[in-house]
Amino acid sequence: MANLTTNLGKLVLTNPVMTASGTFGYGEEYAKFYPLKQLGAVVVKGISPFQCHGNPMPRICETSSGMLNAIGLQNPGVDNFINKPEYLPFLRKAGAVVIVNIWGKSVEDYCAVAEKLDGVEGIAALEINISCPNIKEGGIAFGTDPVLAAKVVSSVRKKTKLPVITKLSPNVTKVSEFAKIVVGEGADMISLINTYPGMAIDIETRKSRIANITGGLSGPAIKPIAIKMVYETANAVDVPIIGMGGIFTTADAIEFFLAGADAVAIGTANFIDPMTPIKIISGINEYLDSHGYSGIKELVGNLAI
Amino acid sequence: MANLTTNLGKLVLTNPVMTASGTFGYGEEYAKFYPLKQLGAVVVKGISPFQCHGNPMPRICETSSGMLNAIGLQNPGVDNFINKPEYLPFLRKAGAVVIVNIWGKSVEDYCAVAEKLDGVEGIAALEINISCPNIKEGGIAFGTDPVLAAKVVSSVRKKTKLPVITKLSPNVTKVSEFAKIVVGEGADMISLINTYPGMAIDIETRKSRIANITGGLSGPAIKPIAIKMVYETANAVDVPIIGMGGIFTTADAIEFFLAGADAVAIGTANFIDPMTPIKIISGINEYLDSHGYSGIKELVGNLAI
Amino acid sequence: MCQFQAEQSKIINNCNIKGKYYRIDFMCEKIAELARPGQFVHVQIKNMGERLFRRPFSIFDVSDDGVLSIIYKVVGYGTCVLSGLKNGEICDILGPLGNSYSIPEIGETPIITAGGYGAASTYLLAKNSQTKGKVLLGAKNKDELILCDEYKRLGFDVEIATDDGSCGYSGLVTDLLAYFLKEAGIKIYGCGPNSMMYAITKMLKGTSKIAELSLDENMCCGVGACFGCVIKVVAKNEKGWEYKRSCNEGPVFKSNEIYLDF
Amino acid sequence: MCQFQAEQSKIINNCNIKGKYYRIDFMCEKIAELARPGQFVHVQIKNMGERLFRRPFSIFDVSDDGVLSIIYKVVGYGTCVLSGLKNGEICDILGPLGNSYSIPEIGETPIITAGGYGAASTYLLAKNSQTKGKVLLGAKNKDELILCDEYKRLGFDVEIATDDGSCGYSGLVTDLLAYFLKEAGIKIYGCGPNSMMYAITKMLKGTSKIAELSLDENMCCGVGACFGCVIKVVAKNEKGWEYKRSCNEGPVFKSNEIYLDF
Ligand SMILES: Cc1cc2nc3c(=O)[nH]c(=O)nc-3n(C[C@H](O)[C@H](O)[C@H](O)COP(=O)(O)OP(=O)(O)OC[C@H]3O[C@@H](n4cnc5c(N)ncnc54)[C@H](O)[C@@H]3O)c2cc1C
Ligand SMILES: Cc1cc2nc3c(=O)[nH]c(=O)nc-3n(C[C@H](O)[C@H](O)[C@H](O)COP(=O)(O)OP(=O)(O)OC[C@H]3O[C@@H](n4cnc5c(N)ncnc54)[C@H](O)[C@@H]3O)c2cc1C
Ligand SMILES: Cc1cc2nc3c(=O)[nH]c(=O)nc-3n(C[C@H](O)[C@H](O)[C@H](O)COP(=O)(O)O)c2cc1C
Ligand SMILES: Cc1cc2nc3c(=O)[nH]c(=O)nc-3n(C[C@H](O)[C@H](O)[C@H](O)COP(=O)(O)O)c2cc1C
Ligand code: FES
Ligand code: FES
Repeated sequence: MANLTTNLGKLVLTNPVMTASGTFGYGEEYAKFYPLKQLGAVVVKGISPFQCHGNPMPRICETSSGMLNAIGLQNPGVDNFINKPEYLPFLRKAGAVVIVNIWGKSVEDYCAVAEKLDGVEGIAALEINISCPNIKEGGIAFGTDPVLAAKVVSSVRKKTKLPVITKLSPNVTKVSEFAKIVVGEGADMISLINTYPGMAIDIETRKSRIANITGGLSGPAIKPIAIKMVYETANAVDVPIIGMGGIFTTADAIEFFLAGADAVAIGTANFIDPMTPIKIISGINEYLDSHGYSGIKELVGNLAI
Repeated sequence: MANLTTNLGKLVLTNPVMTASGTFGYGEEYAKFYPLKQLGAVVVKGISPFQCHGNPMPRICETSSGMLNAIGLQNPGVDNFINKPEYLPFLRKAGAVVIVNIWGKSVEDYCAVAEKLDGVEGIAALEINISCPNIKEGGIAFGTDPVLAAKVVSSVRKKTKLPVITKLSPNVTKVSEFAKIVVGEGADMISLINTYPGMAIDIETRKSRIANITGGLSGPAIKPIAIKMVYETANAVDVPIIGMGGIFTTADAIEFFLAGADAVAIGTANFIDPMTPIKIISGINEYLDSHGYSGIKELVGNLAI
Repeated sequence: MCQFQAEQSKIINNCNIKGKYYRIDFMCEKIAELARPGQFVHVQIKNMGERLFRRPFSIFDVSDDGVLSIIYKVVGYGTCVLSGLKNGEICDILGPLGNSYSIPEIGETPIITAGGYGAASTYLLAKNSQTKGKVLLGAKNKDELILCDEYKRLGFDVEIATDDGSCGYSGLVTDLLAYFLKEAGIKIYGCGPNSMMYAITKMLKGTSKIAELSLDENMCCGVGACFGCVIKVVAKNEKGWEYKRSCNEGPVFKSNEIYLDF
Repeated sequence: MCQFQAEQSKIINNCNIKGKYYRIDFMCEKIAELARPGQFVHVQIKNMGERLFRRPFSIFDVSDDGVLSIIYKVVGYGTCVLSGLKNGEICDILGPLGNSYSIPEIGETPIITAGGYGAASTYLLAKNSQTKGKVLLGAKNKDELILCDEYKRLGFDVEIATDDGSCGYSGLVTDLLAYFLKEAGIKIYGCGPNSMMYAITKMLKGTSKIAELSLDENMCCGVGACFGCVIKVVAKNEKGWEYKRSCNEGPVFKSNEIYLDF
């Protein structure tokens, strides 16, 4: 049996499979299907300093091999997240490796969450979400502006001792430029890709299928875009990369490793088959064994050119 | 029966359905399925001042609800295009409305093609391709740099009396900014979207499925991205918009009209069902009739908010 | 906290019952055993190709030998594909999901108001109820009317309202409900189009009666993870409302919880 | 210029012939009537969901009453789905596509070298040939060997080569071909994996013999519109080669046209 241990700098995981932020709630629901500690890590839905109601309905719709969502980062706020039994305390009890995805409407907001989470027991890393396309302020605005991106990351960096992952937006011309910038400001890791801005219209009602008009596209439809961005980024920076975007099968995950991802995250696929992450963990094991690799590291970036 | 006449500035078409550049060769092949004059227009594969061999094989692969291609703009060069019987002369004889997609490796190249085509009989418009992701020089480099985009368009504008369409790249943060820029430089119309850069890896050979490593993603997978970009652009500029990206059915085309496209182009769908453009022309007619519209114009941008 | 799971379930019957309505029976022992009235299942319909989502359906009935039944209306792509699946084919089913109706207490008379396929959601409730009551069935016309005989067989009075008067009362089923509102000892349940549920909510505002209403929202994960299916419920905050997940805190809501913003 | 069209074709037979090989027969009158040896059809396989492309297959045989037959090997998703389609189902077929083998002149002896499903591409050629000749069939092992009897029934000599020697000559089928190269009056045809076709091309370099070889490239449109299926052919330009579309100027190329860059 191959060794799935995954070294992401200081962060060491038992395997390279995480759940993507926003697609796994706060873990409680999927804990009914399998023990959360079987996962490399659980990345929770984006947490802000304040409670957030999110966007009006409808918030989701199906598209060809994908989906649009504009949840609008509904979340209980950082204080409730830390204290209410169904959030962090639940995850801690479940023994999950927890990565907290954070966002805000201003640099100060990002810092406020990071500060509150610093030193709290049971958190393995922070993921700075500068790439949500579904909120009016913050989110993608930070992820598509090099100056703002740098500012958020350098500021958060000062507020926490935890490893900092920066989650990049695909909605830029050259994602590797942003990777270089945020690594320069102290990001320990890069995760990508977040959803891509999209829209779908109901031709009978003539309305957008999403109340927010536009939403974020995820699922297998965007996998080729994600693979390309991971490949480009892996060739530009030296920090660990968490790849995501349309991973539904083991083969999809292997594609990301070959493109240069050190770990992967499963998003939309959880909604279709809750067992996806577990199936992929054992699938990776089988692939490594049958192809004669002793560990995941040998696969990462091992593209034949 | 509704009126499908489509006014794109000075360019008047019998209906709003075109074929997308690069997906319809030079018309000869699909002329075996139906008379080309049934189309609103035929947009031919990208023409450069020189003959171009294109990229090595493999050049195409399937992805979830889409495909990647890196043809590399193989084409006979502008002189052959004008003179050889199977190219422009064939289209002229077929009575097709011809739009010529042009590209080059430098501003001078673009100008050279435009100049050669100016005054040639049987050309209705030029489409400047500043958005091909599959060539090393030119293409997308022009479409993702505001200064270069402006330069190409203003230079070509001076070399031709034909209506000039500028085909934008989706690989930018805000496509409407580019639309504004090129309209400012004299573009009479905007077409979008070109393919989105992507990549797919064969996990057995560990090679990219495309010899060029990366390719351009097209098909239904990218439709939500295209709809969003058309919507954004239609709200930013006042010139006619030709929308494309994943149109396979009449409903897809109607979505583009509602988002703000004045005409649509069918790309990848031709490969799957050669009759797609013809089916969509009659489908649009039926939709207009059954929904009480007298013409296509009433539909354009008529989104219910 | 509810228990649920994914179960590979074999189709043992899939047939048209009337017009666009079908009944499908699955061998689905674990979910059938846990199912409570008003809960739903999230079905991965085979052969949907590029359409990814599961489809939610109320649990219509369960049998002691592990059969779980759904009544579904063909309204779009997924339900159309579902109607073409054959006996012996396997579907992956998640369930039982969501909360449930509370069973009427002894002495309470259930009044079930149901529109369209909503009638499927309340059948198990009627079946498990110790006191028999009334079922008010609403439909566009008599061809859209389902499950009358099934409810009668359970010993319930069935009253019918059709929009076009082609059967029973001519008008809305909520008009029928209005007759009974003043009666004592009744417990109102409802499932149907959201507009109908909101109409009932309005009728009850200002009265002391509280109905249990099942709401329909487009669902993605179905288990509470995506926040894609929320509805507004009354809350003690500056806005007066907050969002709750209809798949998790619902689909059954108390009428006095439901926030009306129109 | 070739003629072709799209035809809605009903499956009238779809059965396993050996191992991973299947035969499928379509009612496909117009295409069957026009088909020439070496041409192919582009089949839209139903129920492929998110996979969009058609799949190309050589026309194996056609009958006077409009039946078009294909021999296919299940190698991936599309061919697997194809093998599950039932009689009576309809597939949209484009064809006949591409160029064709030239029929041997009177006095010419055809030597057909075929590997794997390549043997399906040359059957109609053998059938239409006035002179009988030889078929050299190559396969990995005897379980992968197909169409021996069919070629024998046409009056052709069949010689066999298997990689593992489990049937006939132990080695490459091109070794067999080498024996016949010096014979006069032969006309060489080939269809099989590209590596095999390139090997034949190499063997013939420097001789006066010209083979007609059918090449396999992944296809997208299949009709010449996308330039996705090109192969290098000899050209009088600075590079010495240019790309030609294997779906349009091919799939059959003369061996002296094929450009070898290795
Ligand atoms: C809790 C719950 C219980 C339900 N119980 C039943 C039942 O017992 N019988 C029955 O026939 N139907 C029931 N529905 C509705 C059923 O889920 C939809 O009719 C079905 O999803 C339509 O799928 P489609 O692919 O045919 O339609 P499409 O319109 O092609 O579906 C497109 C998308 O919209 C969603 N959608 C469409 N209509 C509805 C709807 N009315 N409610 C929720 N999502 C919808 C689909 O799930 C899918 O994601 C229930 C819905 C919910 C939320
Ligand atoms: C002109 C021509 C004639 C052919 N004739 C036959 C025949 O008579 N019998 C037969 O069994 N096969 C034939 N093939 C090969 C056949 O097209 C492929 O085996 C088939 O497309 C595989 O599809 P899949 O979905 O099962 O495989 P997948 O690997 O899932 O297909 C993925 C993609 O690769 C393409 N592809 C995969 N293998 C090949 C291949 N060898 N050649 C071309 N494209 C490929 C597919 O079309 C598809 O686009 C022919 C190919 C060509 C080009
Ligand atoms: C419903 C939904 C909600 C999401 N919420 C968040 C979020 O809160 N924070 C975040 O960084 N990304 C969020 N994402 C993006 C995912 O984490 C992931 O980057 C994206 O969906 C691509 O992966 P996938 O194709 O596997 O889903 C969300 C995605 C979906 C579908
Ligand atoms: C095989 C292929 C070749 C293409 N070649 C060109 C080209 O030469 N010039 C150009 O402007 N766009 C080219 N495109 C882009 C299409 O014109 C179109 O913008 C894109 O494919 C999106 O539309 P679709 O999803 O309907 O295919 C090509 C696309 C494909 C698939
Ligand atoms: S459907 Fe995902 S939270 Fe309800
Ligand atoms: S497959 Fe499109 S040109 Fe050959």
